[in-house]
Amino acid sequence: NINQRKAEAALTGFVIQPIAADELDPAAWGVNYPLQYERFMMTEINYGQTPYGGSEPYSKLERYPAMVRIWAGYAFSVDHNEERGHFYAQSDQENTQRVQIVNQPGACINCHSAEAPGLIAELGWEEFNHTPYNDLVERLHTGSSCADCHDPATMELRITRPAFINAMTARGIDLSEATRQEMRTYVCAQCHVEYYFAGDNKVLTFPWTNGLNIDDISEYYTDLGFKDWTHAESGAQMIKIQHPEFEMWSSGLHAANGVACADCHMPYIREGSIKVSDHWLRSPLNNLEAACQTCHNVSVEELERRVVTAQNTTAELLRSAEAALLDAIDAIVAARAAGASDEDLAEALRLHREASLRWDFVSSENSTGFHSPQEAARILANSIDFARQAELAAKAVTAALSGN
Amino acid sequence: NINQRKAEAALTGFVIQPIAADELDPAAWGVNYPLQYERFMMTEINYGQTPYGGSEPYSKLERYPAMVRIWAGYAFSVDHNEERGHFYAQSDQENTQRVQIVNQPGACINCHSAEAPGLIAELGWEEFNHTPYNDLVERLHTGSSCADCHDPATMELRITRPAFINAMTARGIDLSEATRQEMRTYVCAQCHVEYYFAGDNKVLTFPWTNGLNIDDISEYYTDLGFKDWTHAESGAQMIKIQHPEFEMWSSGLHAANGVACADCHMPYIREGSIKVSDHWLRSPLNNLEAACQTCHNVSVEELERRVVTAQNTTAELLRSAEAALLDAIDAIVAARAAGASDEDLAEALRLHREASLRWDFVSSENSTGFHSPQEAARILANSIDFARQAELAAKAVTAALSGN
Amino acid sequence: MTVPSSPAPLSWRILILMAGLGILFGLGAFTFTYAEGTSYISNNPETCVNCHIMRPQFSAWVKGSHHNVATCNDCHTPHDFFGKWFVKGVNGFNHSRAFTSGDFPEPIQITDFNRNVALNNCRDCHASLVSQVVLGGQHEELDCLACHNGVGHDD
Ligand code: HEC
Ligand code: HEC
Ligand code: HEC
Ligand code: HEC
Ligand code: HEC
Ligand code: HEC
Ligand code: HEC
Ligand code: HEC
Ligand code: HEC
Ligand code: HEC
Ligand code: HEC
Ligand code: HEC
Ligand code: HEC
Ligand code: HEC
Ligand SMILES: [Ca+2]
Ligand SMILES: [Ca+2]
Repeated sequence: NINQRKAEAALTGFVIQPIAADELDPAAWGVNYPLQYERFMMTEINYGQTPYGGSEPYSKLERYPAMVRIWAGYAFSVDHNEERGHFYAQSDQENTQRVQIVNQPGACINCHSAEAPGLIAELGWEEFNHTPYNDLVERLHTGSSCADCHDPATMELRITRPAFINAMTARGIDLSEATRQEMRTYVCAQCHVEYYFAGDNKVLTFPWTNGLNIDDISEYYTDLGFKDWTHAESGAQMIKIQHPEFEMWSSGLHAANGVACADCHMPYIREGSIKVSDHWLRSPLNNLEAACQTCHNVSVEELERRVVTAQNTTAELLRSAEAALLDAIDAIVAARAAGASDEDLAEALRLHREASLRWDFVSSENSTGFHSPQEAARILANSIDFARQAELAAKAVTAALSGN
Repeated sequence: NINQRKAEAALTGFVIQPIAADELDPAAWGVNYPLQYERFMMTEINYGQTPYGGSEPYSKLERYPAMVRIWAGYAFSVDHNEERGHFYAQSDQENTQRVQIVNQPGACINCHSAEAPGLIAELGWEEFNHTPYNDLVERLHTGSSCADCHDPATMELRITRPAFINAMTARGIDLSEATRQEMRTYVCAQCHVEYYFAGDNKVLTFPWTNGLNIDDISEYYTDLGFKDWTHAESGAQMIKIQHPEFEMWSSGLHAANGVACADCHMPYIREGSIKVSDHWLRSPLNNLEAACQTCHNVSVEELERRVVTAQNTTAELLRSAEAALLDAIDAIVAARAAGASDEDLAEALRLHREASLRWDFVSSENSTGFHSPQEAARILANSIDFARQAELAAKAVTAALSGN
Repeated sequence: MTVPSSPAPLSWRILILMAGLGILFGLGAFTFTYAEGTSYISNNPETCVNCHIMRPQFSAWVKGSHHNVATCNDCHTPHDFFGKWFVKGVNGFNHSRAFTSGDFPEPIQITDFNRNVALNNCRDCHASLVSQVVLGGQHEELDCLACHNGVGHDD
């Protein structure tokens, strides 16, 4: 009622209990900020599937069986699910077969546990990264926490992850100069980015020195001579791409117009007469009024249609790229059966790698193209072109070996 | 109501001289509407090139030499230029080699001369379409005219071209129910659309009964068993696509938001104390303030960047599709040299046709992808995929014939 | 896109009476005075902002192109006497009810009814400027807001 509203409006950021500098437990922060805490804890809720996203952790390998062969020989081909709320960040990692069938490094912890900054301070950056995950897992208790994004003294947004600071510094960007609006994206870009483990110390690194688009990233890996794994069927030196949300968003129109991750994934909601950022991070399809209507003066149905149209187009091209990749793999396998060497197949293998990492960039990006619709389609067009060229190159090798 | 009466008074108050029902000369209309007439005559001006469009009628065949082979055996491979202002609609058609090396039907006149409706009334619809262009050309004097779009008595927008009425009626759309905003697109869709000449009478027809996207259009032509020409190198039964602006626009976000052709190509301009529709139809890049800034509150530089970014992406994929098409043609030619029959090559030829008409849909659409950026990229991804598959199919035939 | 038609020329006299009664009895005198229902009677924009819910529009209007030439009521109530008081009555009732119950969409969306009120006011103030284009020969009047959505307050 009106009385209450007026009272609430007067009440702003009243700190009941100072928060310790090393406090990780969201509940402790929640004493002062119950509205944010309450919504943050809702990331535990399974609100169901959206056409391509949502919080139901279904098996992607079952839904898109081509993935099993596209990633043949890599742990992703054994276990990979649709991701869900921040509540599960630590436990989903601990329970994936990807940490069981492979001895993963501590580097994995960077983005999945609030304990990471403390362990880094304790062990040192390189040491933390290469210590086996299984040696450190006992010490992890908190997945995502307020401390990941906020300074406990001032509640300002802050960057807590070294890999992001290193990558931005290498690109000549001084994070201490970041505007408030930029910080509303940067806090997410600590984790929602493509990464690799550099060198023997498995140092978590973002491949951004040439730029953020996939052509730049591909060139970076090629110049470095880096591979994530060797393809079990074709023998190509492969790159796996993971969740490049920040990179894909960067090429889109929302980024060009200064629209941050938090604008859509943490829109303001009214609690009584106070407006707070919705800390229930989730699919905006679950929440289109708040997420979009402040900027787009159209109906929820039209907004949903916009998102799903862009996603359907992306999905159609993803399936075409998968078909082309499987054909390329088949052709390379056939060439090997006909006696082709790695040298004979050099061009086919290079094209297989290029096609696969481009498909992966769109496939692993969690918006199914929405964050940058035309760029997603461009990348898939190139993926298809390279995959078909890999197939042609392999078949030419086979034909030559059979004496034509 | 009061506003309406005031406005009517203002508009008809200008009428110095009633306009005859069959008046075609813009100058005669201009006596009453000098502001619109003056701007309309500016379509004669060459305002220069934009990155991909503009009014300089340069040779497209020189700028994109792949077109000569892609259209081999068809008149377009001899003469095809960037289009320019409405002022030239009649003369550019009369002077193109496409009406000299081929005996074109009267159907061509439909969109290039204001005399078309009169001739149709005189000769009848079918007769008009199949009478040779050269027999009628003497009677053409007015290219684009006010009469194409306006009713001389009321100045209402009106549809004057039967092909558009027929096509819309076949889709179950009653044009007499069109809203004002729809008419601001429909008047353009009389001409800025894909067409073919149906049957022996060469009746101008729009291939829309399955829908407006390229997959629907392709299916339409296949079901009909139609071809525009036989490819001189590959022997495929080809489809040529021309200026599908209306179809491409239909799949885009502007269409979904009710933004009409006239909103961007005829924005309001202020002339003294009155605003009028800018009848200088041209590239909005020549006029971004008026064309875009009322809806998009960003700088002209940012608007230009948006247009050109979408266009550069489209252009990159157009060039990739051209490379794939040439490779496909080469492979089919090589298969024929190795002794392949039309039957052996059936699949390769089908794929060549599908790839080529998809490339053409984007290439011939005059916005270089801007009217629907993601859809343009999707179409080109499919074009590349089909062209590479055509190449693979042809090479498989060659390999089989050489005894593998 | 559909272009909304203008509100029917109703019998303002009767309706204003009904709306007035609506405010008094429908709402209850307490809500009316406490929620500054009287705001609807004044022409001063500050009074709309007595409801904090109206603040974004107010702040944007202050920075907007119409700040010096049009107040909230110049756009949001009809320019003829009876229409003005009728619309004030209806909106006063609706908004007070919504504010009290808290039951309204976020972000707030203008109703078709009020959108038409604003549209007619654009056409009224800018009548001579848009005299040629407002009809342009067509029966449907031009929808100014298709292009000038943010003129009042681009919030
Ligand atoms: C303009 C709005 C907008 C912006 C800005 C935006 N996103 Fe999204 N995001 C979406 C939409 C819409 C989806 C699709 C949701 C779905 O498929 O259910 C999505 C999907 C996602 C998903 C997967 C959600 C799911 O349903 O599984 C993640 C993760 C994500 N975005 C992170 C980010 C990050 C990180 C940024 C900034 C770098 C960002 N987003 C910027 C609108 C946005
Ligand atoms: C740079 C940050 C980062 C690093 C390093 C990282 N992750 Fe993740 N991880 C994420 C993000 C963001 C998501 C959610 C988006 C997604 O699933 O694509 C995620 C999701 C997951 C999921 C749930 C979805 C799935 O794939 O089943 C698992 C399991 C997981 N990670 C395991 C790991 C393992 C194992 C490692 C180390 C080999 C690792 N992560 C390293 C950021 C990271
Ligand atoms: C994934 C990053 C992230 C996490 C985790 C997170 N926040 Fe936030 N928080 C944000 C962002 C982004 C904003 C908006 C800041 C801005 O606009 O400058 C914000 C804003 C706030 C604000 C300012 C008021 C508001 O609502 O905008 C408070 C208070 C707050 N968060 C408390 C918390 C608490 C308590 C937790 C843990 C229960 C938490 N946050 C967890 C990202 C996060
Ligand atoms: C410290 C690492 C980290 C940071 C910082 C981070 N995320 Fe995440 N995010 C993750 C991980 C890990 C997951 C996957 C959890 C799982 O599936 O178990 C995830 C999942 C998500 C999802 C999927 C939710 C769903 O319902 O499917 C969204 C959306 C999301 N994050 C958005 C954001 C946004 C927006 C920000 C910044 C305001 C952000 N994240 C900051 C690590 C992070
Ligand atoms: C903070 C403002 C803001 C928010 C929030 C926002 N948008 Fe946008 N959006 C824009 C701007 C600005 C553009 C650029 C076009 C323009 O100027 O109108 C845009 C463009 C778009 C486009 C066309 C460009 C493209 O990338 O496809 C779509 C579709 C879109 N938005 C949908 C959404 C949806 C769905 C949401 C919510 C999940 C959303 N937007 C949230 C401001 C926003
Ligand atoms: C949202 C604005 C917008 C709408 C709506 C729009 N166009 Fe365009 N149009 C453009 C832009 C921008 C270009 C690119 C101009 C260039 O490349 O110089 C363009 C290019 C064109 C061209 C080529 C111009 C040149 O420079 O040679 C034609 C012809 C055209 N449009 C016709 C249409 C038709 C017909 C419609 C409706 C079916 C339409 N347009 C709808 C913005 C628009
Ligand atoms: C359905 C309407 C329509 C028909 C029928 C039509 N045109 Fe056009 N023509 C256009 C439009 C619209 C343009 C401008 C857009 C473009 O060039 O793509 C154009 C442009 C041209 C141009 C200038 C650009 C160029 O290609 O050099 C020539 C020449 C031309 N047409 C010749 C012809 C000939 C010859 C025929 C008959 C075989 C014909 N047209 C039939 C609508 C039509
Ligand atoms: C290619 C189509 C086309 C041609 C040719 C054309 N007009 Fe128009 N005209 C339009 C459109 C579209 C409108 C906007 C109608 C609306 O908003 O309902 C318009 C509007 C008008 C108006 C109404 C006021 C205004 O400016 O919006 C007048 C008067 C007018 N035209 C006169 C002419 C005259 C005189 C000529 C010839 C010199 C001409 N037109 C040629 C398409 C055309
Ligand atoms: C009666 C047929 C016809 C109608 C109706 C028509 N056009 Fe055209 N338009 C043409 C032809 C033909 C050309 C090419 C002229 C040439 O190149 O000689 C053309 C060229 C153009 C160009 C290119 C100008 C340049 O500078 O390159 C634009 C833009 C354009 N039209 C927009 C429109 C719009 C918008 C409408 C509706 C308001 C419209 N046209 C209605 C036949 C038509
Ligand atoms: C009558 C209003 C209007 C006009 C005029 C207009 N736009 Fe838009 N534009 C929109 C709307 C509405 C959207 C959908 C996104 C949104 O809701 O903001 C949009 C979306 C866009 C987008 C993203 C979607 C896409 O198709 O790529 C771009 C880019 C864009 N406009 C550029 C332009 C340019 C450049 C011009 C001028 C040549 C222009 N617009 C003219 C209303 C308009
Ligand atoms: C009693 C508190 C209050 C006052 C005072 C107030 N408003 Fe509102 N207004 C609201 C609320 C609550 C809503 C949301 C109602 C809804 O959407 O159902 C609203 C919605 C609106 C709307 C959009 C919804 C519609 O009905 O079209 C307009 C326009 C508006 N107000 C204008 C004004 C103007 C102009 C004034 C001053 C003359 C004003 N308001 C004063 C509380 C108020
Ligand atoms: C009370 C009279 C009045 C009303 C009502 C009114 N205007 Fe205006 N408007 C003016 C005046 C006076 C100016 C000149 C302001 C100046 O030059 O700074 C103006 C300026 C403008 C401008 C040019 C400045 C800009 O913002 O781009 C536009 C466009 C405009 N009005 C559109 C509208 C629309 C649309 C509406 C209805 C939603 C409307 N006006 C309602 C009096 C009014
Ligand atoms: C299709 C888009 C569109 C619609 C609909 C539209 N306008 Fe405009 N308006 C424009 C453009 C573009 C300009 C800029 C003209 C210029 O500066 O040359 C403009 C300019 C104006 C101006 C400022 C003129 C000046 O320079 O001082 C006013 C006032 C205005 N319009 C009022 C209106 C009113 C009232 C309506 C409804 C009857 C309306 N407009 C409908 C596009 C539109
Ligand atoms: C120049 C005309 C004009 C003035 C002055 C004006 N408004 Fe509006 N207002 C509009 C128009 C037009 C809309 C509808 C915008 C739309 O379609 O979204 C609107 C919409 C609204 C809405 C609905 C929510 C929204 O933002 O769309 C509210 C609330 C509102 N106005 C309140 C106010 C208040 C309070 C004032 C004075 C501080 C004011 N208006 C001054 C023209 C005006
Ligand atoms: Ca998810
Ligand atoms: Ca041109």
